[in-house]
Amino acid sequence: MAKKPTLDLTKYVRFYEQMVYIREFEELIGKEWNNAAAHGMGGYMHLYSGEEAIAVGLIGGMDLSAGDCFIGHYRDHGYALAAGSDPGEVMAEICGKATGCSKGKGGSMHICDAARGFYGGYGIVGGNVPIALGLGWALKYRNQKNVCACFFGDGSMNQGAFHETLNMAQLYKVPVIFALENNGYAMGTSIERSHANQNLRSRVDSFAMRSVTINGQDIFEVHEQMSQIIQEMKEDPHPVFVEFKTYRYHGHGAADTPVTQSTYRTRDEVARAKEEKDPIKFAQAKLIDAGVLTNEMIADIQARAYASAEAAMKFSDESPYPDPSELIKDVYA
Amino acid sequence: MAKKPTLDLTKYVRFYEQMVYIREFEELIGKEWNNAAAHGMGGYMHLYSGEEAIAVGLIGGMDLSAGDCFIGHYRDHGYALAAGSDPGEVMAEICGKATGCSKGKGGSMHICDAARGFYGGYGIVGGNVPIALGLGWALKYRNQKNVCACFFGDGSMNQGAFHETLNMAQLYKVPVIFALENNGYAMGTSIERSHANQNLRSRVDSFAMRSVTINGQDIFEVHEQMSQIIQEMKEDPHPVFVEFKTYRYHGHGAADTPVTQSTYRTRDEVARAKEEKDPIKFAQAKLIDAGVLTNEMIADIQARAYASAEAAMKFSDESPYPDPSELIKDVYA
Amino acid sequence: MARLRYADAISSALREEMLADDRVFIAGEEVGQYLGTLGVTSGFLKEFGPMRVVDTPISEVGILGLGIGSAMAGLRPVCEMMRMDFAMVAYDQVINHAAKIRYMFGGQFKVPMVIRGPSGVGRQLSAQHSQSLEVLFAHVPGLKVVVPATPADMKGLLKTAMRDDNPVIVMEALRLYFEKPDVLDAILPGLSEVPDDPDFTVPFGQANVLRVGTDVTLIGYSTMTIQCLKAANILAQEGISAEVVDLRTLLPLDMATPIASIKKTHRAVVVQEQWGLYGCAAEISAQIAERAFHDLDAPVQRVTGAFVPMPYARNLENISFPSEHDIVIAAKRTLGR
Amino acid sequence: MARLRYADAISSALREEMLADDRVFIAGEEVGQYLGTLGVTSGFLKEFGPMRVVDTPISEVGILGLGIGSAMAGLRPVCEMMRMDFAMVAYDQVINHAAKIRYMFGGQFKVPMVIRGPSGVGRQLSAQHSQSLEVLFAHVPGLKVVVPATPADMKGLLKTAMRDDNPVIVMEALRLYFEKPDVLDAILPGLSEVPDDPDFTVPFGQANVLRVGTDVTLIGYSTMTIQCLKAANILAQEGISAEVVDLRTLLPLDMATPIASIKKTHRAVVVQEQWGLYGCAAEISAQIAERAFHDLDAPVQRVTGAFVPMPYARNLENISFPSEHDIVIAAKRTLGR
Ligand SMILES: Cc1ncc(C[n+]2csc(CCOP(=O)(O)OP(=O)(O)O)c2C)c(N)n1
Ligand SMILES: Cc1ncc(C[n+]2csc(CCOP(=O)(O)OP(=O)(O)O)c2C)c(N)n1
Ligand SMILES: [Mg+2]
Ligand SMILES: [Mg+2]
Repeated sequence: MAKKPTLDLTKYVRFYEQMVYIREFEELIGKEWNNAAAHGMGGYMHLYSGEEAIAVGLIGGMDLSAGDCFIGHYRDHGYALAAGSDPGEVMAEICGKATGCSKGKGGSMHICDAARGFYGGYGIVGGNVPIALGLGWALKYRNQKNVCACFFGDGSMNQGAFHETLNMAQLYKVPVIFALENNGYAMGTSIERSHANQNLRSRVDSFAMRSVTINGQDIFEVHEQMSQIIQEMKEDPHPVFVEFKTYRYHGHGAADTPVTQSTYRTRDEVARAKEEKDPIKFAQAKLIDAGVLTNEMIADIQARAYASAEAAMKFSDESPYPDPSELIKDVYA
Repeated sequence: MAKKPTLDLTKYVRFYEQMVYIREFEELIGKEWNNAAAHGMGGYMHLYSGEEAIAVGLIGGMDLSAGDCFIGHYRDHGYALAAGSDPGEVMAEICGKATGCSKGKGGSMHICDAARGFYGGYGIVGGNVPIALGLGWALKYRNQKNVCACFFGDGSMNQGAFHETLNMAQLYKVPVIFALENNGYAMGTSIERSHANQNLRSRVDSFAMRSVTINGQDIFEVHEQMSQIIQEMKEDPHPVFVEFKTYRYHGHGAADTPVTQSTYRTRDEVARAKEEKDPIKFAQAKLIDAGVLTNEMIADIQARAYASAEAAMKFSDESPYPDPSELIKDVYA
Repeated sequence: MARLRYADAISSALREEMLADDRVFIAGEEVGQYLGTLGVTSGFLKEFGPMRVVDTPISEVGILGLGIGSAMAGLRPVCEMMRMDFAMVAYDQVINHAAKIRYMFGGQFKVPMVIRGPSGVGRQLSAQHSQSLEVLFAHVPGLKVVVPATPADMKGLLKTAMRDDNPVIVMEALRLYFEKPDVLDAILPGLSEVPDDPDFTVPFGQANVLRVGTDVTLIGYSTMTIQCLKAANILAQEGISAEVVDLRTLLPLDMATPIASIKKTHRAVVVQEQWGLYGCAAEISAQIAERAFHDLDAPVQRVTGAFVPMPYARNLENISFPSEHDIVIAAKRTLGR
Repeated sequence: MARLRYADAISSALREEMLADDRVFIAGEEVGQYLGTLGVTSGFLKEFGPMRVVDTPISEVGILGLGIGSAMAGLRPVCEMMRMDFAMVAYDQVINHAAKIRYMFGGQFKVPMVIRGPSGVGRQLSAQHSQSLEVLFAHVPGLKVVVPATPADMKGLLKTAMRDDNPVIVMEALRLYFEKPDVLDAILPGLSEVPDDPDFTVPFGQANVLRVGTDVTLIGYSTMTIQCLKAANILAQEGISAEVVDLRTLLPLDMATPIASIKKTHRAVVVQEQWGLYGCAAEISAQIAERAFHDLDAPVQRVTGAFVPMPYARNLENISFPSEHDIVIAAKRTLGR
């Protein structure tokens, strides 16, 4: 654990708030999926509910305005919101609108925000991981005191790209945080059925890379540990592999219905995770205990988060689809 | 070490002989490279001198006529000779002749011998490794009591293909021997400069795969250990990773001249390896000690090996190039 | 005759061949326990067991290596790519290994495997999940490439693929997977019909004249065959008689059938979903002009998808690939209208 | 003007751009300590140090990821593939990432990187090491593809590539690497000459008329441009005046120049080293027939490599790709001779 004696609790209230905002955002999308076509939504639609503490705690530990940066996979709405991207622009992207952060061309899987150092979400499993090597390399090349975080899932680790990258990252000592969101499943396949060695950290021991396992449902642990690690990485550039243990509430994507989910997990398992491992509930209890969060504040945050998601959807709904002339733009710089 | 109390020394005399045959074969090619065009040789030409004990000891531990099989990378002449392929046909292949084992279409990197279970040498680094998974799978699918060996170099281990394969091999418990020929260099790049963790076996610990390190210069150790392992694999199908420590005498290929070699290793290092770690000298000394090999026999084996290589070259030289009509044959079955 | 959806035709072909030949097995992500991402292998794990319906990690290189090696050793693997776009992470295994093994070992081995999966533009899946990359396979000697447009061809060509002794790439059109028989039959009567005979197969290298006409030849494959049929319906209303040729396989490629048609109509439109530049339609157009030079009354028209990564926004996606109206316009252009 | 070999032109372009722009770095296998597999980066490690000349493991996916990410972050990487065939193990990074990043993020990023390396048939390197896979890149929007034939173009196009803000694939012809200036100049006087000016570049998308003629247009790129020049020399001896157009880049593709030539000669031969079916020459042939329909006096002739994996045997290798004589025959065919 970090050596800091006391926690900056107001910061955690802000993190709590961010988590609630992400949750409401995702749940609204989940709800509105029935009405996807009318909103302009399509594609797979991967929601982040249940995993919020990872993005919020880790991205909250980086200094984006000073050059820290990150990259993710397709389950990427939460990354952008955690970085402070405009929820309206994120929602508009998810709905394929001209006002979306990627001009409606990327959609749910390809959110990005260059101004906040978010190098985008990627749809090929493992495909973003090598790119993080390059992002980290650029930091090192320019002698920047910065780090790059790369988010990916447990499924990614079975792509060859992952291994080539980790070896090179360690060889070149690039300041990249390889942030594994281990939610136990890659689509409908559990770790047990896809990883010969279920100790996923052993994969990076084989590259002699520093690694740590963190409870991804505990924003305090995520943030304190990551802040410490980031500081060390800035002093002495090196890669770190972090396994965040977490859980995904929704199906893999919108097509993974309760029926298909029943092929790989029970309703009970999901219910128990929501009950016992929810990152928002966990933070809430702790912050109430610490006396910095009241029921009133909670209701207020909840209401504002809901309103923010609704406003984002409204912004998107009122935004136009891209002009047809956009089709052929942005292919080349 | 294996538990067998006594060694079958006549078998080792045969292995000794095979190693000498391979050595003479390779050295003849090395010598005749000056005259490559006249013989029909071209391409990269990777020689196996120094590494003979691996192929001879491991392939010698398999029962090819009963369905054991193997696959290799491009440094593949020795595999075929160890399996008992006709040296003339191998040489003719190396010279692009119609009588070559691959009809002159494959050349030095693509020797094969279906009748002896040799599924071929491959030129894309790491590319043969996933194919071994399939070969092993077929054995398991048919409940055969057989194993498949897959030869590759230390450089291959930095290809993503390697990792995807090892995970799946362990997951499915296929009877494949992943035979790493660790000669310390991938072309001009040493292990130190290309592997973040120089303990290469740690890579397979991360897949929870059984592994062992063997002195690849010691035919006794290679063969005894492999025989034992193969027996165990046949009783209970599972993959095994074997790191053979070895050394390559020639340049990576014919284009890796003494001048280019000087960028990555000293003449001294090579001389010392030849002096101290030669698999043939090692076996010779031990077999003389044991009283099963005499100086006379050595001279005789040497002479026959030389004659065999010369005869192979003569067979090749007298063989025709493929008929032009061959160009378009064998594209489809 | 059964009236099937394209997806059902896939299931049916797979199941029949698995029943007929126990060397056949299926490997891929979510093909077993999850019942198939798009359901085509639903029930297979239970019916055939885990050696023949193999759930894999997300390791396309491993999946194809499993296929290639076991095919060389005498099995008949069907490797499913959850989407054919994902084959790109394992492209080397396809073009440098599966395609070359027979030749480079002088004919000592064969690689009887099928690589199949959904392909092409779907429902706002955007740039990395909407490609129709058939030309990347059809360019490579040693492979065969199948691009079915109808449920019958889907079934018959997949069965032929599974019986073939070479690596066959089966590009399944995601947009056609769940098209209802009624919708298909409204485009062309009988379009959804599939023979019941379990020995019904469709040979490779035989293009199919789906609709007979006299004024212009519309040449397509996969989704674009359907677009051509729709265009032909519109053209008919305007008094233009279009012949529609469905190529069915791109490698081997039957050019005799479209050229015979052009010798009659003297006009041709070639239609392709994917990027036009260096796409399959270029080869078709080139061969027509090279081989039917004196029969053409007008330049061949190519109608192809926009040369852009696929955008997500529905309206942009919709205009990115050829519509029946684009084909109608091109057909009229060949007629000087 | 210096008389350079193609390989020297590569070295010279790389070195000049590295001196001019410290965002440029080179990454690849054996580029540093080993002095380059083919020597083009000899001395670079010493001159520029290990951050700018990066020796890598045999990890092409990692190499390209290193390039893409650092390009997005503002550097200008040059990724060397020891052979372009090896890019196939990392093909996904090229077509699903490098090519699409700009578009799929709505123009927020650019990817100014070069992927370069030797390509094409060499000296009995057989099936897995002899390919000229340019069409696999030229088909993909978001990439640019460069195929130089002469030392001057090699230098000028590579420099343009290194200054371009997009991913550029530079296909270097292994067969031309060490061709001696004398040999080149004997084919066409001045062919080996390269301007000394460090600001000499060659723009993309401008085909080059290397030889003026009136009877037939020979269109080639890379090695085949040289073959076309040789063929033109032979044709000249037989009284046939051939114009030779070198395409220089395949994406962007300049068809205006060859078409202008054909409007004069009315006859065209398109030549390509690699497999003909669905190869780049198909697009060229198709566009000629589509856009110069009324100017053609004879069908376009395509001359392409044999549709087989490359064999090892020297005699088979030699007949597998187009010779000048094949081109001569095709040219005569367009003239009815
Ligand atoms: C190379 C590749 N193969 C398959 C897919 C299909 N696919 C998309 S997401 C996914 C599961 C990934 O799971 P994981 O990495 O654990 O991330 P999670 O969804 O759990 O966050 C699969 C199989 C893909 N996009 N890319
Ligand atoms: C994918 C790929 N990248 C690069 C090469 C070029 N190459 C051929 S062999 C080789 C070195 C391989 O070394 P190692 O695996 O250790 O085997 P060794 O030659 O030492 O037996 C390289 C870089 C290749 N053939 N394939
Ligand atoms: Mg997961
Ligand atoms: Mg080695």
